[in-house]
Amino acid sequence: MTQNEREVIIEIKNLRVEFKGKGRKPFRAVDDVSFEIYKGETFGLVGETGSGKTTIGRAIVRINPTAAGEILFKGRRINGVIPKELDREVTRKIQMIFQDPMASLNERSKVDYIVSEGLYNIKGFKDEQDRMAKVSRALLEVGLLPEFASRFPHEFSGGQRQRIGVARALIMEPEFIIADEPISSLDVSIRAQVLNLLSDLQKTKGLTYLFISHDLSVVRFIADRIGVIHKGRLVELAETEELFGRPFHPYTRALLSAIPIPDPQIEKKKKVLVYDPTCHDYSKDKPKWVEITPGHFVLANEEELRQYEAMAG
Amino acid sequence: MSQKEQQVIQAIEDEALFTFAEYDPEAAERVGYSDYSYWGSTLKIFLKNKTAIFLLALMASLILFTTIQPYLPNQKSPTKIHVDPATGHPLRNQKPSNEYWFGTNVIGQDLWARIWSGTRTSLLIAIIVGIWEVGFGIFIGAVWGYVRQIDAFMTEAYNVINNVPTTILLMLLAYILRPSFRTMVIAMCATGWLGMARFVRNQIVIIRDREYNLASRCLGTPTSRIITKNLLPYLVSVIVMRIALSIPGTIGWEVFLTYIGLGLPIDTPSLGNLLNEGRQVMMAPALRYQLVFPAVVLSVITISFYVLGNAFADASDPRNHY
Amino acid sequence: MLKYSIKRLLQSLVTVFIVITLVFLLMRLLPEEGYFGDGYDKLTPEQRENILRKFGLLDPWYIQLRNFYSSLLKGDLGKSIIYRPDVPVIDIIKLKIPFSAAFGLAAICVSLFFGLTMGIHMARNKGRFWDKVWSSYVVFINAVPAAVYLLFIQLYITGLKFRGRSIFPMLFNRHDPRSWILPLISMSLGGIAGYALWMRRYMVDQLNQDYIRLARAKGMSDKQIMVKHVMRNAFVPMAQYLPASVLLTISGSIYIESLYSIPGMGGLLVDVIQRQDNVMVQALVLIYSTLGIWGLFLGDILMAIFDPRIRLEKREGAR
Amino acid sequence: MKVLKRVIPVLLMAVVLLAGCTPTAEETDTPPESKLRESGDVYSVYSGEITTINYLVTSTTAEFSVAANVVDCLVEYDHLGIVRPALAESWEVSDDGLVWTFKIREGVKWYTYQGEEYADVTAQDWMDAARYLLNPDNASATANIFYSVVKNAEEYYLGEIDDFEQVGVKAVDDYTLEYTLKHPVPYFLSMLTYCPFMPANGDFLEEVGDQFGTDHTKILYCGAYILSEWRHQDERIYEKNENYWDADNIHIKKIVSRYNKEAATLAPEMFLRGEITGATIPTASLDEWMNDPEKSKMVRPAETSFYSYWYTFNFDPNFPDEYEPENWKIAVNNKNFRKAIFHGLDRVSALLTLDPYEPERMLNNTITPKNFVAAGGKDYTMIGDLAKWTASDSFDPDLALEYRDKAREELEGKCTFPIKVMMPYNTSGTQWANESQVVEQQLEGLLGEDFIDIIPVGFPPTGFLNATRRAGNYALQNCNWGPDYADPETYTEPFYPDGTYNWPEKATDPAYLLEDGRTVYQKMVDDAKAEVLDIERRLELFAAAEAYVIEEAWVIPFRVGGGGYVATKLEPFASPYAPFGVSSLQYKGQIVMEEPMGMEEYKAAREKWEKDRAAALEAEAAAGR
Repeated sequence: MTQNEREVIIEIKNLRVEFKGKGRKPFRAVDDVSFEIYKGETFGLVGETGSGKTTIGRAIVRINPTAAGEILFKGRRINGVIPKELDREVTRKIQMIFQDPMASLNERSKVDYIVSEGLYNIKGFKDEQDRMAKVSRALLEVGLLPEFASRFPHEFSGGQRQRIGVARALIMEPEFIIADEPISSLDVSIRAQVLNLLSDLQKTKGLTYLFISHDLSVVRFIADRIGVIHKGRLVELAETEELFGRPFHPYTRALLSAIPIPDPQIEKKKKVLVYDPTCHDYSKDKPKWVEITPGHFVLANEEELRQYEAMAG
Repeated sequence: MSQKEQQVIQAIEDEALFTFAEYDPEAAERVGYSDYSYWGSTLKIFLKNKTAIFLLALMASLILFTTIQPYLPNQKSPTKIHVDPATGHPLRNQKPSNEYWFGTNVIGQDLWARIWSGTRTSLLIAIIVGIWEVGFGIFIGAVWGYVRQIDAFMTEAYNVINNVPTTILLMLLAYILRPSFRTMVIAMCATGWLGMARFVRNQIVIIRDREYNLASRCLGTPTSRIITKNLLPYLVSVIVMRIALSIPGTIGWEVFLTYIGLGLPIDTPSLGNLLNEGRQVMMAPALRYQLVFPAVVLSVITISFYVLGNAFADASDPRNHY
Repeated sequence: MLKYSIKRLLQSLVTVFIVITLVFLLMRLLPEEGYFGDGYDKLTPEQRENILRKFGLLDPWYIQLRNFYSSLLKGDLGKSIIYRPDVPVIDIIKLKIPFSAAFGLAAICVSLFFGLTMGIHMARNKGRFWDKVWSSYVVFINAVPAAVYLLFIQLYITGLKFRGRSIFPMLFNRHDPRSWILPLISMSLGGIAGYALWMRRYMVDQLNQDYIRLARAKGMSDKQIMVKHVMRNAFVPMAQYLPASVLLTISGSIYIESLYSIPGMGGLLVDVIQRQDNVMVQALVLIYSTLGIWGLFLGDILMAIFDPRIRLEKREGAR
Repeated sequence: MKVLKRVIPVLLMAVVLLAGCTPTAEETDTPPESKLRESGDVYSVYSGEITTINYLVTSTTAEFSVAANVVDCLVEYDHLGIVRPALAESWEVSDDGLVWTFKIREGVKWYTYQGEEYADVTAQDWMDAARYLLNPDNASATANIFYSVVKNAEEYYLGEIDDFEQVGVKAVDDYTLEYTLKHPVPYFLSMLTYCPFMPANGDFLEEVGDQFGTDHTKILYCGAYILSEWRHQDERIYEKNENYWDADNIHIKKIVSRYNKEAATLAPEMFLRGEITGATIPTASLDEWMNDPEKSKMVRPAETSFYSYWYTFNFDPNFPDEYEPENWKIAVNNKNFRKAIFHGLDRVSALLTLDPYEPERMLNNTITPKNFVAAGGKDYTMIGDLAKWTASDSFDPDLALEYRDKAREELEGKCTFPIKVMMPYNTSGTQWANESQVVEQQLEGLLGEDFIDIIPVGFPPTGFLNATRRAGNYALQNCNWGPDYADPETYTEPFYPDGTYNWPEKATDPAYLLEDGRTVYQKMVDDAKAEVLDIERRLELFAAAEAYVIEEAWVIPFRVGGGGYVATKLEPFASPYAPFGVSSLQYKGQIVMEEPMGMEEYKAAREKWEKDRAAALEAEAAAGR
């Protein structure tokens, strides 16, 4: 494999994110997570609600502070306290697309302001004309008419709003976009529209995506590699087809078994696996993050590793 | 089936009238848009409320009238004591008449002039205090609500300030500064913003964590702009309502302060003073006009701002914009 | 939850401590004349000094504050110095609290009942006749100075006669149940207006919500919707403020208690501030702020009980 | 005493509501029929609550009024103002006027609030009371009245002597009490009707400790009434003490007073409904009552008090520069300037804000009010030069203008005109503020706005006097003083050096100063004080001093306190009459009449009473007392 030669755009090392409750012990939303994202790929992050996948995304855009570990962007550390210069660069180069297009657009601002908000922050335009031109271009790029700039978000449909959200990110000319469940709140009919838009943009602009979702079938469609996260820990990571073809971790397998199959006959006979965390006995032997086959990582202790290796043959 | 209906059916069947349009995705995008503007709609809804329009006009003319009243012809001084030339004694408690439109008070001052002068004073205080409450209260409230690091501290500070009886502060202020217009304004400014700040803070906490704020933070938008662009516009309606309510509220405070001896000096007529004077003669039905006139003016002002505030709040709520 | 409660209570102790110290210092800024009342000019300087010494007012302020706290630790709120010299503060308020609390609680019940009923009635008749009638009541109560309409109520309603005898006595009399009625009504008027307005607004909001439309579409009757959805949700935010208002009923109503001669707590604080009875002021501020903070705390807990979505331990991050 | 303070009207009103009124036209020697007089109970509302009933400590009128009815003094005044024996059956004074010996009435007992006998009243009780009073720890506000006359009391109070035996109060035996005075005090008997000279049982004082007088269970009763119930800010109930030594003269059996903060507003209505016995009619609703044929029959004037109010010129101005204190200093030291204002102030106009019907009734032309003291059958205010002022109204516009022109001439070039006159008032009520506006307009109107500029300045009730008069923070202010004992000396204190009123000793006029450093006025007062044996001569000297204050226009005599109008069923002129001490606060001798008195009846009764009093005073004078 040529992975080592590929350019790493984001590297996450032993990341831990904690939330301070009123209690004494902080809640660990993300615990000891490590992975890399290569330039130009789409990395899918899958897990159920509350597993910490969104937290990872927000840690990268520095909304959530990290408790331990490092986040490197093009080899430079971007978590914790960073120089202003870098902050500005990261603000520009890493963008986020949000889950709920209803909630993520400011209802009291016009599309014009919403889209160019980032430009104001980085002073990314020469003059008003330049700004307007940029807004128009961004809107066109996501398939919206430039004249929509003077309207308010609530005049648009869900899919259109999400496209506004994408335009808002695009205008910053980012290299890396975190898409946090960008289609989960959209009508099924327009999901494909948005997914296709994202794919097209990736191709034309050479973008890198971190695609966060709870829906494996969606991720399978768009992602090159997939990480599965459970209760704040990454349990398995592999290329998409590898993961679907040869899942090791019982949690991954449970997830995969739950994907509906568009054939009632099979669907009826299908046995849905239920993941029971107590199947692991980590009391003596702590699990480690192991590359079981090239490019395929799994969280396991020695004993489990032996089992998985046996499965891998 | 009537003839008309038949005509309609015929028309429908007439293909010349209905042809298939070519599918045009761009045109589809345009469907259902209106040229909506937030403030335009707010205004439109507001203008539909006839009562509110009436009260708005009433308040506008009241404010205008109190301003120009002293310059109108045949107006008397609000503080001059009118003396009966025959006896040399003050014209006390004169019933409303051609000469004294609202009668005179217990020492022979013209109630008409006093009421307008008092309304002017009270409204001026209320407006100054209202502006301060809005400016300072919103500023503190917005920072308090938005900047999480200071929330705990501010909340404790609020608990402390809020638990110090206002009466103590007011007595101290009156003692140090002496009763006057300025003292009154300072006293009310010193205490009034607290409620507003708390209110704004609560509102902000509610909308602070909505996703579009996260989005702004991702885009590196500075806090000051997040507050002004993302948070305050959502508060405009409630804020306007609070201002509208703070005006009668301030006047109410003034009445109370006058009641406990911390009001304006009596030679500065104000609604509080007039009401307090009126209360002392309310046991005498014949003199009750001295209470009724200021009470009516006060009530009209209160009701108007109250109704206006609510009407505006309704109008500015986008949920009503359909 | 327990840990949280303890922490929060400790925090409020600090708050109360700061409040009292602040109030204490503010009271010291008031002029000395206040301690002597009428007789100032007739007292010799020695006498004035003796009086001040007797009340412990000659000590430096920190000693005075320490004395207050040390007796407080012994469970003693001190003795009044001006309001009723040498009488333990506890004895003074012990007699007054029951009246204010009784009236206050009754008034809360009355205003809750009528206010909510009125509010619901208004919401269901939104824009129609009764909505307008009740709205004008609300506007009236808010607009006309209480000092005026309360006095009118007392004067005119007590003047009503039935077979030559007044129906309601002018003053409160603990042995005459009729004398409870007018003060109670007067005390509830404002509350009724407040609750009604709040309930109306809340209901109108809720009735526009999708889930209500859905419930309607499902074929639920209006009554069921009211009881099952709207009312239950309406009580959640109210639960937050109820304990505080219940606890603070003991502070009484200044104006109504004055009018009807109810020997309650109303106006006591203003009274003792004006007379500069520092010990009383401190004790009352202590009591009120403790009650206020307790009320908020209980309100939060009630909220958490009623509304499963709310957890006391918020998980928050920060950038 | 002190200038108008917010509490004063409240207290006075409480007193009026309580005591209703004063003196009646009954016979001095309580004829047989009066013993049979039947009276209903008294019901009242009051707004000024008392803070304590510890009569040895308090100094407020409202609290005196409780003491007056529950504890008796050695002597008392009857309804004509003649001293009568009370707990002392008789007394003697030594020739040098220093030793007073009292024979204590036997058989009088102390009762608890439940009416149980506690102990006998003996001479020792006065000693015990004095010991309590003179203990600085008890912080008595009236101790100075006691130690200003009783030998060694001040020394004991200040801790200069430890031995209480040396203090001039001594129980010779159980029923003989002896006071030794510092110096002869001709008016000593009048002082005995003050609270500091009341008895207190020593055992009981010890028993209750610092709780003495904190409520009705913590004092003992030997007076006409027993306070059977006192719930603070709620209710007070007095019940007749059936074992009282003079029980036959107590006609009212029960007095029930309800506390109500709004009493001033509610009382008239409650009176009309028959719920209370009497009410003060506020100035504002007076028209209403007077114009109503039914109600007007029930209103009558209330008695005036012996508080004296006067407008004071400040010789030691200490006010902010904006009011030009230096300018004022020059102006105030010009006698013609003062006289211009003195004669220019239309006092009746100003009084209309207080009493729109008979303002003249409250007018006071001297500092010491009428009927305060008399000697040789002549009222003090009619003695010597005072008579001239008493007979005339100071308001004289022509004279005022004459003085103004003179003053202008003399001050031209020295002063800037108009002269700013800073005139503080208390913002707690409306009356004073109204009065200030009237005075401002009237004086400026008469003397010209180019001559004076009266500037009323409102001060809050909190610390009012310390902020204004006592700090010298005024140019012209309405001040007042109440008497402590039955002697005109009491009214000289404000103007005597070290007073906190207007510092006339700082006047620059050389004519006011003597070579020995004293002021002329000081010498006049000192001389009068020294005259202790010849009372007529003493009063003449004081009258001369007082006339001097007025003649020099240091003050503008204005009015007396009290007054106003009441509707009450309490009989006027029946209760003890005394301008000082606590006697006049007693219910003794009063009854509740079937119908309240109207104006005319009242006037007739008053005339009769005045005649009776004059006769009684003459009889006294003839008897050589």
